[in-house]
Amino acid sequence: MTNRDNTLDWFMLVLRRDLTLSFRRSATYITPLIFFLIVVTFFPLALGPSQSLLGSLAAGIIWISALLSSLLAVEGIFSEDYRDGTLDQYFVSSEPVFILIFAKVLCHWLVCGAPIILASILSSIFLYLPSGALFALIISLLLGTLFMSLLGALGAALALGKSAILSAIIVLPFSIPTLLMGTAIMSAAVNQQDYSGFLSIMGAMLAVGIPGLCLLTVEAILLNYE
Amino acid sequence: MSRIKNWLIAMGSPPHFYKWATSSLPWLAGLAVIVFCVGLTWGIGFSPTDYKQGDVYRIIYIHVPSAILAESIYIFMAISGFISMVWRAKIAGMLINSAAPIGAGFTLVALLTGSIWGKPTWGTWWVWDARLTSTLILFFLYAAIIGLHSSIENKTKGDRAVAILAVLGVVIVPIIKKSVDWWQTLHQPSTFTLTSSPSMSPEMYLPLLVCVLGFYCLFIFMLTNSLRGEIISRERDKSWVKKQFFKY
Amino acid sequence: MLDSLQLLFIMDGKGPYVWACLLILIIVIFINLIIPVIRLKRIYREETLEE
Amino acid sequence: MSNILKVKNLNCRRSGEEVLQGLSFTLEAGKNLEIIGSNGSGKTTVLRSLLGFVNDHDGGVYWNDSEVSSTFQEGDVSCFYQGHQIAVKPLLTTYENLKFSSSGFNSSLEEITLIAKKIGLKHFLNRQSSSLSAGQKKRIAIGRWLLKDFNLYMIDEPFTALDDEGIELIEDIVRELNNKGASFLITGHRPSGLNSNKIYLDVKNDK
Repeated sequence: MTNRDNTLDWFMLVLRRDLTLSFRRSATYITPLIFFLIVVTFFPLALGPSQSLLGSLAAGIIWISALLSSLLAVEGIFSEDYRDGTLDQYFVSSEPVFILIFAKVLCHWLVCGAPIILASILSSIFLYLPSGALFALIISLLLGTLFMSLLGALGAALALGKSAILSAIIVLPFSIPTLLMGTAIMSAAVNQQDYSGFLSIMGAMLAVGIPGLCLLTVEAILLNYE
Repeated sequence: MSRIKNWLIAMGSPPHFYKWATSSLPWLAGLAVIVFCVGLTWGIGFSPTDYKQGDVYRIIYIHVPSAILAESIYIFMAISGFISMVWRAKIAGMLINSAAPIGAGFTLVALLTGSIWGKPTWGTWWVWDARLTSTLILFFLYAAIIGLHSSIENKTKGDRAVAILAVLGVVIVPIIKKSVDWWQTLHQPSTFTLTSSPSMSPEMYLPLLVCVLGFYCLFIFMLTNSLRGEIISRERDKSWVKKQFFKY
Repeated sequence: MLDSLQLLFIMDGKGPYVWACLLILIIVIFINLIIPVIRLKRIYREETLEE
Repeated sequence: MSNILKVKNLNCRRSGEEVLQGLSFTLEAGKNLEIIGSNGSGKTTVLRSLLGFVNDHDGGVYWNDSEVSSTFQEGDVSCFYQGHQIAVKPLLTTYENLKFSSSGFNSSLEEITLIAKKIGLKHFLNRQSSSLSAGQKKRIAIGRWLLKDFNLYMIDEPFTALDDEGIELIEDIVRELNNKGASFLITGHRPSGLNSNKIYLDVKNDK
């Protein structure tokens, strides 16, 4: 049953299904985006509009806002499918659960992480980020938000059927390494130093994280079925 | 007086409004296009050059009408929200839902054009100036309304939830504006504004007026167009839609 | 005539700013106008496909 | 005839409390079994215990004439499960609800159209399910049974929210699938008109 063609079909099916559902309900991709922009706006309101001050804080502000907003929609990755019986049916069918989880994480990242990256370009103008650091910002957020989606899925699986904020609290402590790496890349880029070392550490984290965290998420989901 | 009242009540019913909208859409479109084009051509092509900013000031003919519309559409939404809360008029609820994306669009135009105008004038794309900041917050309010409505599956319930938010917003918006002004003076006493000269010459002022008028006409056209779609998609199972729209 | 058009287009080097603004305006208006039309088309297609 | 499922002396608990004791039955290929009982008698718990969704039970569960007792595992039998929640998404169309289900991803448009015709939803194929009634949504769920050939269908209360026509539809489909050798394990409040063995459960009132 699980030859390679079928597995790919199965992956594409879940991905297409989740993307269709997300696009039908525009709140799923607008909410994290607007949340991100509002949080970014609050910093100048609180700290004052001074260009030099904001410019030096920009990278940190954007990174924190991106982390928080990518966790916003994380609860919905599994909760709806859990409540309406879709997960029951998927688990009884002999298709691999791992693929299901990975497709769902990827969908969350496409719907939630990718718009945030676009918005971060906009907010780098709002916050007077030195323009030389823009590329580093995009590439670090690209890796960082994907990692956050993986972590978020694990949190959502552990807190399945419980309060939405719980999954965020579970995940936030574990996101510290990502935050540190991201800001390290950014400060190196702002000071025009080489940041490829940090970048490869982040890539390595991701390379371990994709299979590792997905497997843990499978375990966590199946916990709800025992 | 009673004729106006009767007309308004009749317009409150979806089939009647749909009929009216279908027959008057071409007229509305024509009017909007004419006034809009006249205003913009006059403003961008024929009004005199500003002695301080040069030609770049011509963005005013796009920026100011958009900003005015951004705020008036919000007020309009709040009024229809109030109507839908008090009289439970179906159309009023749909009006908010149709006006929100248009308002958000004009707010976006106001923000982007303000930002583009800022680049040659201030030397930077974005300044946390009082007017830009409160427009940005207005944009977030629009986004909140659109997001709330799209996340509620029952559209009638969604209308009511959004009406509450719109009414709350119209109370909050002046407070936001005042507090942003206060925040601005707190941080930097000398503010610079885009509209440099306080007294504009009539050659510059008149096309601006026409532009504002044209934008309003355009809004009415866009609103009717979008409300028509909204009505059909909400009432697609009613018999009058089957007869008038699907023709069977 | 052509010269004056060119002058209008360039606007002392500030032309791109003005025309970019106009372009944004037109795009936003166009999107807002086309979405209801697409929606109606979709509904129409759905209903007539049901034969 | 081979046994698809044999259950010997099954005891199930729900949050630590025993809901039923000593359940035994055998289910042959192509035959049906109904578990009938009132609310709280443990019908759902039996199904979920057999599938391993709830692991608070003991007793013998033998799949496909196997000698070893185990809960449902991949590869034992091809099984379709439909719980109380029927997994029909309001934002997806009828077509998408069928296509994107666990059994439908290999089905073509023609096959799905044929199924939609069979369940009486052909006119709603491209319509989002939010505008369908509860009974029509249930019909979509029934349509999923036909997407792939399964050996065993475990259906929790298939007859609720259906009109007489819908009940007839289920009976027709069950008969058709029985002829192909598939078995049904069904729960319900009262016996249905299906040709099946029936087991009656009682609510335990030990208080």
